[in-house]
Amino acid sequence: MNKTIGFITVVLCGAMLLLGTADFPHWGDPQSPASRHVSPYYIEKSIPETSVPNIVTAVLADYRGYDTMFETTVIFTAGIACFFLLRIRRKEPIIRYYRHVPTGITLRIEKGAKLPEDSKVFDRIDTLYAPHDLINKTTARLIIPFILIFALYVIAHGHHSPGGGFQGGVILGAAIILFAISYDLRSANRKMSERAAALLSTTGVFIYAGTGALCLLLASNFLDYSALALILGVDPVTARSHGILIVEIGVGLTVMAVMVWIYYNLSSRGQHDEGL
Amino acid sequence: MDDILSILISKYNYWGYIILMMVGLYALIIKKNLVKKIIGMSIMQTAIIFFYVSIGVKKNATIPIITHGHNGAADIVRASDYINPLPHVLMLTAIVVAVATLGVALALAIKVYRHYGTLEEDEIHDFLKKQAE
Amino acid sequence: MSNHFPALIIVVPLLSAFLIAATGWIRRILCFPIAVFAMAVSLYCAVALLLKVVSNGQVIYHLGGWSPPWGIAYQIDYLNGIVLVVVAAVAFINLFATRSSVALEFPEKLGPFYALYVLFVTGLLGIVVTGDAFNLYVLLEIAALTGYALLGMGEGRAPLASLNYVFMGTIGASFYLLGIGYLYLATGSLNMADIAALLPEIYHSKVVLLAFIICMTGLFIKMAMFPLHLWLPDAYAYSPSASISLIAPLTTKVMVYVMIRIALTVFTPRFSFASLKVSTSFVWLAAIAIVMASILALSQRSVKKMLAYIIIAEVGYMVGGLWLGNRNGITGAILHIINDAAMTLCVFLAAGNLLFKLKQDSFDHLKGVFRKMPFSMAALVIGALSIIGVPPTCGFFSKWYLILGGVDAGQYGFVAALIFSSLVNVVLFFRIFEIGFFEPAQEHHSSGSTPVEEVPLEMLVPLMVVAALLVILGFYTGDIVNNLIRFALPAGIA
Amino acid sequence: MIWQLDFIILTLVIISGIAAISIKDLLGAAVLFGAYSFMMCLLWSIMGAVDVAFTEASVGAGVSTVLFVAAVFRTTRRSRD
Repeated sequence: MNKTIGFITVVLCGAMLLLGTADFPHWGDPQSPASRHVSPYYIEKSIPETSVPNIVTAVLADYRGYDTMFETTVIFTAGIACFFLLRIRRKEPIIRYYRHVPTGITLRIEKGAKLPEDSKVFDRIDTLYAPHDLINKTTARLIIPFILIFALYVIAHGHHSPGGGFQGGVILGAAIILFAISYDLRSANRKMSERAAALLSTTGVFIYAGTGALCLLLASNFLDYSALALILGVDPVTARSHGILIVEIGVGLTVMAVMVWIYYNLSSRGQHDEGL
Repeated sequence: MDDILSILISKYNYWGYIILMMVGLYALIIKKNLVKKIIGMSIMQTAIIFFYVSIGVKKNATIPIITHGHNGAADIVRASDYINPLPHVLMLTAIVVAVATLGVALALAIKVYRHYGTLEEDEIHDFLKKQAE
Repeated sequence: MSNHFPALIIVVPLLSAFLIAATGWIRRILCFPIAVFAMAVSLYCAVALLLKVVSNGQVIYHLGGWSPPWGIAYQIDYLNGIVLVVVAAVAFINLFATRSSVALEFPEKLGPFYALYVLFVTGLLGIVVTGDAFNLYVLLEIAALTGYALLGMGEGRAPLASLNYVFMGTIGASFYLLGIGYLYLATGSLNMADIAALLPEIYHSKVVLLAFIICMTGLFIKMAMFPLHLWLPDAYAYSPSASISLIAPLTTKVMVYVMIRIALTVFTPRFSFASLKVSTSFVWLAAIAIVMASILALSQRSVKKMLAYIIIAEVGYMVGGLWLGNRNGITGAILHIINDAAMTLCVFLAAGNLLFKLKQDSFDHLKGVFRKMPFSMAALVIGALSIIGVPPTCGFFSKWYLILGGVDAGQYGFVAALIFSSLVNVVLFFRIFEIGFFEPAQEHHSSGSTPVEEVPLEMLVPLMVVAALLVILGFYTGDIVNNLIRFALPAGIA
Repeated sequence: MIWQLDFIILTLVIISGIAAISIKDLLGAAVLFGAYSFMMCLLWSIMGAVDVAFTEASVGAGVSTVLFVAAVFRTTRRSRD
């Protein structure tokens, strides 16, 4: 019954939308209003006004930079929200597994028992432990540096090629997530702790909004990067280009940290004990 | 025959977005499984992104990156040579919003599972009914 | 610096939110003072902006120094000036009122809570202040995401209710985004004023009609208009009381503001009221919403859930008021945004105080509560009188304007629905008062006198302030209407 | 831009979208959603939206899928519809 009503709603909705397409301009028509009114300005002016060849980056971080600041804030909000919703601090874990490395014997330690030191001899393992992950680990270790370099390239080269802070940040985050998957969550946590992720994400958005506020202090409008020319010692157009780079770095930091943070919380149900 | 084909070519992308959006909406309204609903939500959001990207397309134009950009005023940039960049910018933002919503929704789903031990809406309602009695 | 108020009103809370999130990891005790600072600055900026609008007319601010339609611009006129003050004031007062319950409910997560709180307010302020249709969507999502997190933190059924809110909220926001996409397709612009200037040439196009329908559907979902309200009662009833007294007064009201903005500024009154023949059906829909929500409220057995249904009825008031399409109706709708925010804050704070002491808010637990918590209940009485619409509380005046508008437009069904809902509200609240006043508390059968166990003073004082505000707003209604709302109405309304 | 290619990939997108919501196994649904995102990314890069396609490739096909898998792993794979 419910299903029928839902289905009818969906079909009606679709039919209504289909009827509307009759008045759409043809797909790919260069004379459609969308391509005629606002966007030609960006295409023609982005080089003279911001000195950034990738128009999307120029519009994203400068003409509509305010949107992008909130886009970064949305990501930051998601990170905080996941933490706020999921994170639980367990004083004592219920069951833990340790492996005696020389002999390969697995110890199951229940609540209250004494835990061995996390040493070379005893290796803490997840409840769902797969011992033969040598290939995964080695491959991950080999490719992660290249992923990181590629991510940095994407952030830095966003002015000239597709990419930018957001994409680069996601790739950086993905590299750390890959590490967390191929090793385990605790190793990843040692490399990048939750606290570091939280503070880094804050730093990233702070760089963005702070750059905007700096322009405000330099007696320009909020996010008007041309005001940075005074500090950077370049002409206003180049200052815009540099401003975009600074902002992109902020975006990259936030996105990386938040992606890792969300992954930590989701994959361990907020306990940060065992990952995937 | 040619007429039909030209209408098809000029509109099929918009029809495609409607189909995808309805697939997402269908999953959101009708499916009982929470993760399925979340997938439906993501599909609906991508469908709208697809619609925006379709708006931006321009025939006989290239991607919105100006080649040899720094040669100065020697090259005149003509708007008709480049695809409309504005929808792309808007949709970058929308993708970010979509992944943020996805993260929060999954966190809530895990919280629901922690409490009820199931992801099926009707099973949760049965459980609540039993609890009330 | 005063030129930059439109930016500061957003930027200061935004930066403070980041600071709070960071200090949450370093020194938790600093979170609250920073939040107070942020809210105080935005309240100050909001008031200053409203005064500036009164003295100089519309304020326009170009973000990034780019002029619209290429860049994003803020446009502040009387309408959003008023709503800005309402949002900032509610957030500021509520911050103090909920301090104790926040410390009780989230002792370890103060940092994230206050960061989300301030971000939520930033999102709403941004929605109100912006003049760019797409920017509004992004801010809508910030307000929504923080709202999901704040509501989902409750115990028991809260996560499920909040997840349903995520689904409905995302459908609403996606529809809004799609509507903006249609407008962009038709006009090629995203700036509201620019779209309004370009639209008249293409009013006949199906794309514009669809854009209107889709936007309105999305906003109706977001504001919990009656047939699309299903997410609201559960999400509000099971939420932690620390967050609900922020979210309940603001979310629906700001969405109503967005509807007014879209209907009157983007689509001009000529399109919304004259060339589209939908206003009558929207008013009827609102009347049905009011009646149905009132009836549903009658069947509830707990305070918060009952209040949630009252909110849905109030949304019906404002939607109906707008679509009456005449001067009195729209005045009533805008006035009701102010009054309803204050009323809802008052009753939800009172309900929060009850929960703080009683731990339960079902009607059975309210026995003898008047003796136990006289001040909180007194505030609840004032809030209730205002919701019912008894003069001199402010609720009476907005209802009066709405009824006048209904009579002017000849929409007697809407007038009847308003009166019916007032009567139902009388029944609803007097049922609570009867239980609270006449039925003795269970555990004190023999002694007969219950000791006064009021909530801490820092929770009580803000509540008293809000209750007093309800009466003060009532006394100053004439000034508000004549000096502010009269200028918020667009030209071309009868 | 070749519209025939675009059309074929659009069909694939719709098929994988429908498959993602109708498969009974949630892990399968997550993986199919990844495939859907990847096809979508191809579609957008054909349409010239390289930045959007890049983002979708890293977010939709990459991180979203990982988040889905993590969530499914931490809850259950079972689905009744």
